[in-house]
Amino acid sequence: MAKKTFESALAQLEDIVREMESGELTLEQAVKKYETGIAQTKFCLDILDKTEKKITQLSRTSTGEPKETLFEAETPPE
Amino acid sequence: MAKKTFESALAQLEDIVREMESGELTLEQAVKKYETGIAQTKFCLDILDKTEKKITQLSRTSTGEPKETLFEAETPPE
Amino acid sequence: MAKKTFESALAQLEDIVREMESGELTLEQAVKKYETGIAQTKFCLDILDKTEKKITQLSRTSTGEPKETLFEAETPPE
Amino acid sequence: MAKKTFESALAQLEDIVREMESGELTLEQAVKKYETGIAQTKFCLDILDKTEKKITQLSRTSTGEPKETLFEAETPPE
Amino acid sequence: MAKKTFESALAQLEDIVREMESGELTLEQAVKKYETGIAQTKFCLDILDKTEKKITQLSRTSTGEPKETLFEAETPPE
Amino acid sequence: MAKKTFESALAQLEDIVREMESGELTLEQAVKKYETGIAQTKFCLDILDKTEKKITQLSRTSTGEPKETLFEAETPPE
Amino acid sequence: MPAQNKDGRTYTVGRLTREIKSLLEERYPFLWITGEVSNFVTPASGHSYFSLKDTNAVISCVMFKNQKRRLQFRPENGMKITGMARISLYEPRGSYQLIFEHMEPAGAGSLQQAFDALKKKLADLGWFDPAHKKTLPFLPGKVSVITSGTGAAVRDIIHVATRRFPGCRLEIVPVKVQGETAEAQIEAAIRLVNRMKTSDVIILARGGGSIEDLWAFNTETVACAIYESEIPVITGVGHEIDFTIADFVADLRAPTPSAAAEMVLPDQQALAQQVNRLNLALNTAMEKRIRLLKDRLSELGGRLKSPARVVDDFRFRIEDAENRLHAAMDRKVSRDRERLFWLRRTLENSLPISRIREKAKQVTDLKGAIDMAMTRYTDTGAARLRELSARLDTLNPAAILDRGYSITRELGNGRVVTDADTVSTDDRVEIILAKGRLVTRVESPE
Repeated sequence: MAKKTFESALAQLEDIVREMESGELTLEQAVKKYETGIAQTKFCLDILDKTEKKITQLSRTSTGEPKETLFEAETPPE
Repeated sequence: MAKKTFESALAQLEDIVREMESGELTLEQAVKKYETGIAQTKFCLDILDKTEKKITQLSRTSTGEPKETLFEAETPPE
Repeated sequence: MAKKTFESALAQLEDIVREMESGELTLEQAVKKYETGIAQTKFCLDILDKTEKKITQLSRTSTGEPKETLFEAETPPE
Repeated sequence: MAKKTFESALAQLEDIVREMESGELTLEQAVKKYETGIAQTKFCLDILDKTEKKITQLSRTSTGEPKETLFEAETPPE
Repeated sequence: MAKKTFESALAQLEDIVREMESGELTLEQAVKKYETGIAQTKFCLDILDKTEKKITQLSRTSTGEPKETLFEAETPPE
Repeated sequence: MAKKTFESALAQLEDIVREMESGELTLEQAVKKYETGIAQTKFCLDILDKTEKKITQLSRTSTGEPKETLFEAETPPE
Repeated sequence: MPAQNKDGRTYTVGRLTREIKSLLEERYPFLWITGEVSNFVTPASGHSYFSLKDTNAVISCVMFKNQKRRLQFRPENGMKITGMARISLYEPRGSYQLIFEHMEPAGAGSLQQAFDALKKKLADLGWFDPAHKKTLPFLPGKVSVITSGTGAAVRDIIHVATRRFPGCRLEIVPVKVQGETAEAQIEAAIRLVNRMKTSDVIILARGGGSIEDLWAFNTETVACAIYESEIPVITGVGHEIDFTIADFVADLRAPTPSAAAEMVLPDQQALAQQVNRLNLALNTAMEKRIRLLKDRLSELGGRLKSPARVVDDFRFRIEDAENRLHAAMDRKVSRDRERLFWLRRTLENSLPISRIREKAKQVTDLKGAIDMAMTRYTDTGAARLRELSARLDTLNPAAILDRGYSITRELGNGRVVTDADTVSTDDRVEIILAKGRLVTRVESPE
């Protein structure tokens, strides 16, 4: 996996849960899987817990350089 | 046996219990078996204890806060 | 007999007792048998003593604390 | 007789007693027989005494402590 | 007569008595017979004495201690 | 007569008495006969005395000591 | 014969007309139709009435003012149009007509034609193939929204996005969405976002509008930019029924901008719940596993009985054997001793001193017998001697002396002197008297 994504982590977590519920793992394997599962959980929750709401605006300067500014909705609709 | 695992120890313990229950062992054998059985029990218990500790620790880190009630879910924390 | 085991000694002892109880031995034979029987008794009791010690020790180490009541399970410790 | 045993001595004694009770011996024969009989008696008694001592000694060593009551098991020590 | 035994002496003595009581002997013959008879008597009594002593001694040694009551077993020693 | 015995002396004495009682003897003859008779009488008396002495002596030696009570065994010694 | 239908009823005009109306209207609720416009009139009401014809037939049509507002062209007589209409029967006149909801010019040179042509071209190029469609990330780290910086679309997207995923990272790339520069701006925006490479997904959005308003989204330039975008693009252009070329090329088409935001961003709460649920399941499975193993281990531990009981059993067995051994030995010795004592007693009784004493008595009895016999011999001898001696005494020749006779004997040889001649003077003789004797010397023989 080139890059660990939330999705792959979730899928792996799901696989792990399935495997662990199947009861066909040795304790050692189960512990390893559990460890991995916990890591995936942490990974996922970390992503989800990021509550910082950030909306930026990407535009170009007059010279054509990309410019990132904070986006401000002109008039909130209220 | 390349490596002694929890499962192999448990299986050996089961064999020992069965053999001892069959009552067909000599005294010497019975004592040896008992010795081995005790060792396997201890081995398994150690592994379980360590596993439990590890799990407690892991499940703590996964949520970022202590989760003491992981294995005592029945006891309400008051 | 390649090795004298507890069981073989016990069996010999019991054979001797049976022979002596049959009353068909001469005094000399009886004395010899008696002598052998006493030796077997001693041999067996020694083994049993050692065995008992070992068992006590084993069940002590298995729990990590003395377990004096192992052989007097009937006596409640008050 | 290669070796004089308790039993052979006892058997001889019995023969002597039978002969003497038959009343067919001359006085000299009777005295001789009597003498022999007494000798056999003494021989047998010696053996029995030694045997008893040996037994007492043996039963002492087998338990590691004196077992005075071996032949007076019925008499309580007090 | 190869050897003079108690029995032969007793028999001779009895013959002498018979002869002497027949009254057919001369005084001289009678005296001679008497002399012989007395000798036989002495011989017999000597043997009996010795025998008695021997028996007493034998029955004493057979038990290792004097056994005066051997023949008066009915009389309690008070 | 080769040897003069008690019996022959006594028989001679009888002959003498019978001859003298026949009265056919001269005084001298009678005196001679009488003298012979007296001699025979003495001879016989001597023999009897000696015999008696011998008997006493014999019955004494037969027991080794005076055994006056030999024939009065029923009489206790007190 | 009366003109009646089968139930015997005769239609009234109104009834028949009503039945025909409902038949028609039910059969053709909506239909697409193409034809040539003629007799186009728009009275003061603002509604337009016209006929649609082809070489074979002609049909009356109407388009109400409201629908007309959205038309992007002005229908004229002789113009070929395609439109969507429903059929309606006007009872007072007994005539049916088509009521147009929408229409657009048909035929070469029109926008629709251009659209169709481009669509066909791109389809032939395979740009619409599902094979080219990229999968949208499940949870994009950053979402670039290419749309007008003002207007409902961006507001809706921001609103939906922050509702669904409060932590989402939104990047607005404002562009003109209509007008002459729209096409270039949209393309530039797509390419810019691709160059920045910081976004995981692009939302290309615009509110609804006429086909002319949406023109930029139907251009090949935009389509190409979308096609070449390495970042997945989701379109949310116009309203639900509006399809643009961009929609076809995009990796995913949402009917509206809000929908696009919704499709791009998962529900954060639901996701958190899912993760927590999985985490719980994971923990439960692990705990269950451990509990199970513990139970099994404690069950086995309980069954692993210490051999102490076995040792005790053996001890009892040995003690029993030992006791029996001692007992057997004791029994043996005491039996032998008894037997020996019995034999000794029997032996001693077999030669009792009484027997010796009996023998002694026998011997002494015999001695008594010989003593008696001996005594008898001596007594008998003595008695006879006494008798003979007595008889001899009476015959003693000396007896005549008592009467005074005496006997003279030569002293020395004892010869009785019966003849005086036999003696000489001075011979010594003895004279035996009745009592005593005299020794004398012969004086003289006479």
